[in-house]
Amino acid sequence: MSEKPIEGEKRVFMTGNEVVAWAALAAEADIMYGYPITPQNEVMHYWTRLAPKYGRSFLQTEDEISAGFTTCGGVLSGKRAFTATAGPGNILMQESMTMAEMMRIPTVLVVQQRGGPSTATVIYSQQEVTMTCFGGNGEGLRIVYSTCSHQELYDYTIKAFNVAWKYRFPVFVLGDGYQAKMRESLKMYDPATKGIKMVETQPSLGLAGVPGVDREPSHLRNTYNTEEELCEVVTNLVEEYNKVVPEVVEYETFETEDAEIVLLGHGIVTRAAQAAVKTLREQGIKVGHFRPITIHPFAADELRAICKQAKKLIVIESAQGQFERIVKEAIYGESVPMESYFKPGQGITGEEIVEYVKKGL
Amino acid sequence: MSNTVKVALAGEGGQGVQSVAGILVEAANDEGREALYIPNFGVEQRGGVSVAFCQISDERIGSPKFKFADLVIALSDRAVRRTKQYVDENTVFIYDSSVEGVEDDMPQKVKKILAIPALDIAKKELHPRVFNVIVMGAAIAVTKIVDIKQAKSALEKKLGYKFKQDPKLRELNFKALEKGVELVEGKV
Amino acid sequence: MTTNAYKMKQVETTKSVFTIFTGLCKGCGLCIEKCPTKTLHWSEALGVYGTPSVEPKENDNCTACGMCALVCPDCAIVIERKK
Amino acid sequence: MAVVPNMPKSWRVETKPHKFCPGCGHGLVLKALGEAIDELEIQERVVFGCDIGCSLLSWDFFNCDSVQTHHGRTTPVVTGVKRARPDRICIAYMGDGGGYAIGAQHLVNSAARNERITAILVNNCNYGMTGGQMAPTTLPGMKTQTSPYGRDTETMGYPTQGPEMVAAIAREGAYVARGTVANVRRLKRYIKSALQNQIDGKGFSFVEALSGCPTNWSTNAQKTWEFIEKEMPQYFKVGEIKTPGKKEE
Repeated sequence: MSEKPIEGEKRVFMTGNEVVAWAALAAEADIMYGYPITPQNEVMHYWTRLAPKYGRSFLQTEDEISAGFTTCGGVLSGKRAFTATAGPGNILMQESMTMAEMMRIPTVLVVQQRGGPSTATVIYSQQEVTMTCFGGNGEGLRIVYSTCSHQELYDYTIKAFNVAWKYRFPVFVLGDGYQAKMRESLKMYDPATKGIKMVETQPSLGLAGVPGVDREPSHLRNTYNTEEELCEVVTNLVEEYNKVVPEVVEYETFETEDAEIVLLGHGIVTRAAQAAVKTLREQGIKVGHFRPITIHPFAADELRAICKQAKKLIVIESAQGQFERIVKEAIYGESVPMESYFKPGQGITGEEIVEYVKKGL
Repeated sequence: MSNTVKVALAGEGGQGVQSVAGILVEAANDEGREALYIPNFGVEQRGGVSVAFCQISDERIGSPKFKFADLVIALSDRAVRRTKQYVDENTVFIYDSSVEGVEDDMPQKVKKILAIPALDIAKKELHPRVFNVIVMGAAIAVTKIVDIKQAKSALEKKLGYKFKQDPKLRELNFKALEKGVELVEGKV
Repeated sequence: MTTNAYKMKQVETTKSVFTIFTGLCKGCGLCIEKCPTKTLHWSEALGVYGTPSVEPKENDNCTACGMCALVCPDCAIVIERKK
Repeated sequence: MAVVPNMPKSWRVETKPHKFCPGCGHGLVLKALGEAIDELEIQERVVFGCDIGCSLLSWDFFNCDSVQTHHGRTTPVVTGVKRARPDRICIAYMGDGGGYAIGAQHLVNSAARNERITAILVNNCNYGMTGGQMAPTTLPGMKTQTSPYGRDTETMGYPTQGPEMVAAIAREGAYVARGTVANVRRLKRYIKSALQNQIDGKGFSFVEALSGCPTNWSTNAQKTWEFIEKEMPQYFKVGEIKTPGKKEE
């Protein structure tokens, strides 16, 4: 029954939500917990059709609060569990993801950002950056991959499970409504053919043996009595997170070596920025592009290096400065001027970036 | 951005623009080209103007939406008003000649405006249901994004199960496709 | 917008004046199924989504009961009983 | 005199045709509600709240002050209004997902507190707006996007009996009923009684309406009526379930 869902490698043409479902299958995910919300629904639709064929499970919960906490339960039981959501659902998931942060529960959450605040649109935005990176009453001890294509949705959904289980921090794949709903080509593969070995999972509850006799019982908690105790716990958590950062942080640069103007954008906006760089370079304008793949943690040192030689940074995002805040924190103290091109909840094209850059010359 | 062909198809929900767009990009993908298709969708399940944004290229495609299209096809009055924003001096703008009351909504800066009697031909000569396939033929003739043979095999792939039950449907769809090509050939 | 500007079509039967506001009719067909005398069918006149609207057949079975108007989710039908 | 559409007076004509799908039951429930508002002459006192899900498409439906809230949160928002403005007639309008899944806690606790509001819940056995997933009310064996092989009662339980649940929790003075769009006149009577219960200040009032979703059920008109009239009543009994002063059966 449970043969490999994907043998070798094959080129396919499908929507991003379908890609996520296949990637989770390929990553040997055991169970998905979920609740309907647009534009993420088809992840569940494909998963519910495919999962039983490969011996995997699904539970539709009563809301996203429950979907998040059932995911925690699944992970604590040693299963590669995941969930997916968007917008108002992401808000409700923050409760469970904060617990996951505190208790080092390696959950995987795929976010297909929609417009905000509130119900807003079901289409697209980059307005869930702050929430996904820092949501909850905590310190944001998470790893967030901001993908830009179906290929990356596939690659990083697989990677999310491994990074989560290796480092035991909650991992997020931050897509958006465009990536969820559009169709384009990608290559799906069996992770093994690329030398990717799935990190083994470990149960934290329901272990073998009689607790108190054969082994210590698991007494997991996220509550502490004193300020001092909490401070120590969180300080240790932060320290361990910071140790992980250099190993997980990812970014890409495009013609930044001699760039006088550097475009900063993440997620699907990077595609528009890359196209703009190409056009502007053809016209002899020295433009480059820096794109974080992990939007949190952030490749701060690498961006700082670029700042030293650039004459201007332009932050481009489909939100009102959520990404810009991350950038500002990362390069605090640098003197390079920074401009912003914000379109909250709206898509950004290469053409308009070209126009904007040329207007400022 | 250079060799990418951009198409916006718009109509009323139920006119079948999304399925045509789906078949079109599928055909391009089967030819080994890069294709990207994104439907525009609101909260309603039905009703409202439905827009399909398609891009086909020999290289990886940039952002899913675009500012101006090479071809815009609008199939209703509301679709004309909704899509004229994607038209500039390099755009071919096609609308169905049954659409009324849009004289003042025609794009001003445009490469070419063409009204085609797709709905009328579908109703009188073929079948109302293949209206969208005529439109697909017109789109292919203008943009040359795929050849007709490839389009036919994409139709076969998508509707083959229906063709099996009723072979006349195959003939009807293929005829509609060719009719669509005829409607614009030599005119743009 | 003037509030009563919906496109419409009227058909007279022996017992009623049947008005279909094609500007409101979405062509769901709920009324056709509920008509106790099966006197409604699809009309040539298109509704608001470009799908066929409804009208009484020529067989003149309309009893002016008003069931079609009652079950129309869009208030697209008005039946007037002839005196 | 020219013939005009026979819409309830409280409907906002400028927003018609409304945004619901062809054959959607919401239009019928809102027609019953509109007529009830007209007959009780309460239009200017009504505050209308709607949920996320298809019910949100009614945010501009009436000539009444209206607010579209979050998924499942209409009941608390409307409760908040009622507590602040007891003179208003407060209506919370939602679907089965909003009332029995994500917002179940609010429905249950509003009933337990006997909030003087009227909740109207449209039951169409699925999540409509998000494209037809399984809902708490999905019938056993029914195929949806997230139960592609049919609802398995072993793992997913049975359809939520909403009014029965609310009636069990609600206090004396509450009004609870289940109507259906297959009988709009009776549905209107229940909605009117529910609103009257609020006007009289007796207690919480709740009406569930069995309704159709031809889009996600993929049914034609005939099959839609069949499902509403034959399939749904097998699990959902139409009638008044709790009325003030009346002994329960």
